[in-house]
Amino acid sequence: MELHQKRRIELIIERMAYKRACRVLEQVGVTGYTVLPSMAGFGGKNRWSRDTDISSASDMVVIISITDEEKADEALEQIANILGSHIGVVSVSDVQVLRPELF
Amino acid sequence: MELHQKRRIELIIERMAYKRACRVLEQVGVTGYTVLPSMAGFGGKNRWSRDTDISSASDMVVIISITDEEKADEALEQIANILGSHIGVVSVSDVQVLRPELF
Amino acid sequence: MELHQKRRIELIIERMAYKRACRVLEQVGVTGYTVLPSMAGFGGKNRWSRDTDISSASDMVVIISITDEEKADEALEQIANILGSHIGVVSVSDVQVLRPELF
Amino acid sequence: MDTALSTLLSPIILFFMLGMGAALLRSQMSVPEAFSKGLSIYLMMAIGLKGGVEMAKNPLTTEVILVLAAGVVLSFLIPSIAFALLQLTTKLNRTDAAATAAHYGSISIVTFVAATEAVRLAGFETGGHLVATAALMETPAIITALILAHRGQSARGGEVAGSERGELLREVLLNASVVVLVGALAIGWIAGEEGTASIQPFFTGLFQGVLCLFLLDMGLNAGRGLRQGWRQMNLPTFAFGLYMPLISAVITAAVCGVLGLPVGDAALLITLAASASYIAVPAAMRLALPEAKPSVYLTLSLGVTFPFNVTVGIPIYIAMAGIAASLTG
Amino acid sequence: MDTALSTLLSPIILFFMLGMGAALLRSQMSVPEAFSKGLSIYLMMAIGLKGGVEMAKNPLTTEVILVLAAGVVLSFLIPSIAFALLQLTTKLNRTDAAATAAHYGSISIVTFVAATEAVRLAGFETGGHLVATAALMETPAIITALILAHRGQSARGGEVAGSERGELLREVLLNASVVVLVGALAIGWIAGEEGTASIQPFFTGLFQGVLCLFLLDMGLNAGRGLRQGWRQMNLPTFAFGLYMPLISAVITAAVCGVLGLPVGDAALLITLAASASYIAVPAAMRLALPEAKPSVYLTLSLGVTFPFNVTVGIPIYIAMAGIAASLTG
Amino acid sequence: MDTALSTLLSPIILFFMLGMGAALLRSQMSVPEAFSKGLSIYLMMAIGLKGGVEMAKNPLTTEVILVLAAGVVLSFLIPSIAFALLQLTTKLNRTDAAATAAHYGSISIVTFVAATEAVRLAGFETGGHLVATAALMETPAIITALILAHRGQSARGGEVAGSERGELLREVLLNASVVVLVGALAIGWIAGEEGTASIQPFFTGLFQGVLCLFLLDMGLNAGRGLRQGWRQMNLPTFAFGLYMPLISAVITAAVCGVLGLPVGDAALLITLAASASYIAVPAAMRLALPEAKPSVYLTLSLGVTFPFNVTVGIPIYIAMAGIAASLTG
Ligand SMILES: Nc1ncnc2c1ncn2[C@@H]1O[C@H](COP(=O)(O)O)[C@@H](O)[C@H]1O
Ligand SMILES: Nc1ncnc2c1ncn2[C@@H]1O[C@H](COP(=O)(O)O)[C@@H](O)[C@H]1O
Ligand SMILES: Nc1ncnc2c1ncn2[C@@H]1O[C@H](COP(=O)(O)O)[C@@H](O)[C@H]1O
Ligand code: NA
Ligand code: NA
Ligand code: NA
Repeated sequence: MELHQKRRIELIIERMAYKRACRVLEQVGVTGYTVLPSMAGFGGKNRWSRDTDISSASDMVVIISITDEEKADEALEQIANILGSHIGVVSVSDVQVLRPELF
Repeated sequence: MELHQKRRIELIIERMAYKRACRVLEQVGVTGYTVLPSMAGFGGKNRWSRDTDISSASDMVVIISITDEEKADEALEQIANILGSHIGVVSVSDVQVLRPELF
Repeated sequence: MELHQKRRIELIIERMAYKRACRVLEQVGVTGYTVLPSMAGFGGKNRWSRDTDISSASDMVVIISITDEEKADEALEQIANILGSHIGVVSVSDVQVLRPELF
Repeated sequence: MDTALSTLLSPIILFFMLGMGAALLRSQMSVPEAFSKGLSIYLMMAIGLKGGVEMAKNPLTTEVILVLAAGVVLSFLIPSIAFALLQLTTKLNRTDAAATAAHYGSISIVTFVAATEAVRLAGFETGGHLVATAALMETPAIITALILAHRGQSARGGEVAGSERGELLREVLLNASVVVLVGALAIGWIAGEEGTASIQPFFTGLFQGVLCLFLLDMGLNAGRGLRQGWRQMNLPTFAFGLYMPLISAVITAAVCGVLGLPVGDAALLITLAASASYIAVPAAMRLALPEAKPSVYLTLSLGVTFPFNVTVGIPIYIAMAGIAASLTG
Repeated sequence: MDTALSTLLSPIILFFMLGMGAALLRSQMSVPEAFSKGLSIYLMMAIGLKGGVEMAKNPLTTEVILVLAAGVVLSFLIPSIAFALLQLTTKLNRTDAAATAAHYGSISIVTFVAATEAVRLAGFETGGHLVATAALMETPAIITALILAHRGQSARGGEVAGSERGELLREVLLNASVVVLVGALAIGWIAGEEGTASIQPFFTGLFQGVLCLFLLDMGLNAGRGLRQGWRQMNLPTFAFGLYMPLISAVITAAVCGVLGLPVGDAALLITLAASASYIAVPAAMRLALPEAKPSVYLTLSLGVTFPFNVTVGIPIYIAMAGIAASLTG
Repeated sequence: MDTALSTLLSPIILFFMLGMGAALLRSQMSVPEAFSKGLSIYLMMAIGLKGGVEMAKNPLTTEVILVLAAGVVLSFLIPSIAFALLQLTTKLNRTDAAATAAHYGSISIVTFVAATEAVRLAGFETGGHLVATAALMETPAIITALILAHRGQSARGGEVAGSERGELLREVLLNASVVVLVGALAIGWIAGEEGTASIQPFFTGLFQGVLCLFLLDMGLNAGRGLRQGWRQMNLPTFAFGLYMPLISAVITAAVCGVLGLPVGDAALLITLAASASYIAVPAAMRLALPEAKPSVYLTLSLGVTFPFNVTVGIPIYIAMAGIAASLTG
């Protein structure tokens, strides 16, 4: 079974801005992404927790997208723009997949 | 502190099929896995979102399992079978763990 | 666009103990972490699932923290202590980030 | 048609239209999934209990048994008709057509409940055994659909890895709506009017209010389903979502005429036959026919047929029931 | 002040204080988000329906239209005052000050509901059009804040990537509280007293009980908001959260006096003006002014102003309304 | 035993058995966690308020204080007995035995509520102070268990990293059920019958209906707990889950006899002693004795003792209360 090298983007971003990030990913041309809810977190000096946060204004979500190197780089550039004004953290890593034509 | 090389399987799969994937992982002999809910996503041309999806038929979940190379390969092969008919995406990556005997 | 090497800690731990792990991460000095809920899992011989588990006593959560190598090592050591008595699994992996000064 | 208008202007339907409108205008509002799923369990307990209490009042007559049997037979048969029409008029492949057909043989409990309210508003009585009929009609259609999907195919290429014996059966026979409906029906029957008196304020008094809230959410769901699935639809498929319920309704009205059912019961049986499932059957199809595309059958049943039935369909079905009763009465 | 005390000792406020106390003592208890969000939809449906039914009883008088207009104008104006005060007394930057000001021009529906109960307890009547006023006051403040934030700045450095035309508008005009309030109001108006009779047990009978549960959760939220945001506050900012509602209240009381509003309606309009948003406006600010720090405006509106209004503020506002009415009456 | 049968056939218990049956048959249905957690807060508010209103009617008598004291003493003592029996009859290690013992000293609020309904059905009155007793009995058992677990061990090998002073105390004294029960009790006491009149439709009228829905979920939980934990059980451990509640009941019946309590109050105190915690204590044990295996104590308290108490136990405890009262009366 052959495995193929791809990139995994993991973007932790405030809930209110997540659709902006999704649109960026779609424009860049990734074939898919999945959004996970989160329940608590810490950054800088602030802790937040979902059951506390009635306005969802400090809620974060995690967006995962498996894509190829090129699109990952392009996506990162655009996401850097979003993270200029919105709260969030982005990282990429290497992953292997079975069917490279899907990403 | 010594770290040991393991593999991390990340399977994004439709909720209705997740138990099938879990059974495959158990049969292969992984020592554990954890299933995370997701709240939205995009693939192909379709977006979905949990609060929209009354039937849960397009809901996805994320299954994470840390295991050794050998079991990861075996699991991938079986999962490929599931992904032949069910919607989903699988990837593997390298991770380091503290106590290798646990995986 | 330059990418910088960091470490990603992924800690799967029982919900009741997650604040202990968070305190450890804060003491070690990571700049942030995010906690994700999980909905089911398997370990050893036991399966659990959130809708089943009225007491939340076997509920797990996933803590993700992007940080530098040094703090990751220190965090691992402390987390090993927690995992001596609490249920959980920890792994670390390499990731690349855009703005290294944030981590 | 005064009844039709008063149905359309009842708060329940107005809240449905509010939700549907908000979704079509792309409002981001939503009712949390956990909350509306909780409400749906409440609604099923309430109608189950009500049906059971009513059934306890009367002995099991032949008519009751005939209605139950008619429901089962209709649920078995309607998918064949739906399948033939889909094959004839749309380009859906065999599997997609069979999966879609299953939805139209099965039922929508919310449509049933909305019809119960409309029938009551129109001044007719309904029997408790229609609730039992609803529960019985949920699953036969799935069997027909599986036969249709596999007929003429060589033996299936083996099971999906990780499949377990009985998982489909459990999903189909022990899903939430079957368990709660049948369970509550039995409890209503056992406990009777007296035994359930102390829980009436919750299950009867609040019923219509909860229904408003629930239909607001259903409107949001239907509107979003329609908006998102729109692109996958073409005219013949879309049209199927509108004429298929009417075909089922006409067939069932004929059956009701033959059986000589009273107007209220007939209206409910017609509504059941005309309604399409969007919870139980999609789940079963993901297990049994995973190759079928959910976007097709979900958009049709939730985005097209459900709103059609709730707004326009139900008044028509009540009228049909009236005609069937007058022809045979 | 007997009214004030009986307000403070009503179960609704006691449950709020219970929640707030538990949060300040760092209890881990919480009401699940999905459940309390579901309850909030219930509450908005209930007050919308009630308002609509009442409005259907009376023709649209000039007074009604004047109250609606006054609400809109106040929502537009108050942010300017708030902004000026914040610039004068605190070190918040322009963006943070503008974002915070938006919250004080907009309204808190829960504060409004608590005031409705207190006004009723105090023996005054209230008009259904105040609910419509509440819905109308939600958004104008946001426009003022955006103008304030951008005034004097060179053209903005371009949109955030992924922004979409209309996303802010949709968020602001079609958020859950606007959709449900306005929708339920319209439904109450259309269906009238008779048409909504069957849903009254749910929406009227349970209202105050649900409010208790909801305010327990609001207390937990406010207490936690205060405890977590405490460190980011300094005295001038904190003080703003206490005196700003009073300033809005005085201005609005004067307006009510001029318009000659009855005590009940005046008390509610004053409360609306004095209340600060903590759901709709924060969400809009994250889209429109993402540079503004949520910890500042959320702590102020949810952690300081909301508890102040619910406990001490409302009795004061009722008293002010009484004075305004007596001076002009 | 007519009472026993009518208890068993009440809708509340029938819904419990429905849920348990569905879980044992491996149905996938579930009540969303957020929804049932919301309902549990409602239930605790309702019984707290009811208890408080009742306590406000009567002065604090010596009998009331004696019942409260008896509850606390029993909660302290029962774990020692449970621990000794577990050491004697099972192979559980010291920590597991101590953790399990804690559960049996503490209480199950749902069992208490089910008993209240059964006692009322059987025609006896109950005092509001039993609710206070329930709240007081939640935690003493935890202290005993910690002493038992650590006795005879050398000083503990240091704290778990990240532990915080007071976290256990907060968990134990400020968990949701203590906060809501005690808070609602105090609010009921302060507001009295008149002050709570407007919230009665919600908290009293709906109580039994909500309980049905909640017990359906509890049945699902208990059934799944039993099915999943089954393999970790052996006969002596399983048996403990059945005889331990009876032992606690007999001891408490004796205490009730000595105190001369009326039948209703005695039945509730016996039920409290016989019931085992499955929410508060497991959470506390994960913090205080993380080495103890949750699968053991959870399966026992939720999967074995809870269903036993709700179905068979409560009628027995009512009978015991009757005997105790007749012997001393
Ligand atoms: N290094 C990190 N690793 C994981 N999550 C992070 C990290 N930094 C920040 N976050 C998440 O982003 C949120 C906002 O962080 P900040 O922008 O630092 O206030 C936090 O509450 C976390 O949920
Ligand atoms: N490249 C990807 N990365 C992350 N998630 C994906 C990816 N592709 C698909 N998904 C997830 O899988 C679902 C179905 O995708 P598809 O099979 O392409 O329709 C999507 O809605 C996403 O939630
Ligand atoms: N290898 C693994 N990969 C992912 N999650 C795991 C793994 N092992 C254990 N878990 C999670 O940790 C929980 C407890 O595992 P255990 O300590 O083995 O009983 C499981 O229910 C899983 O949710
Ligand atoms: Na049908
Ligand atoms: Na305001
Ligand atoms: Na006990």
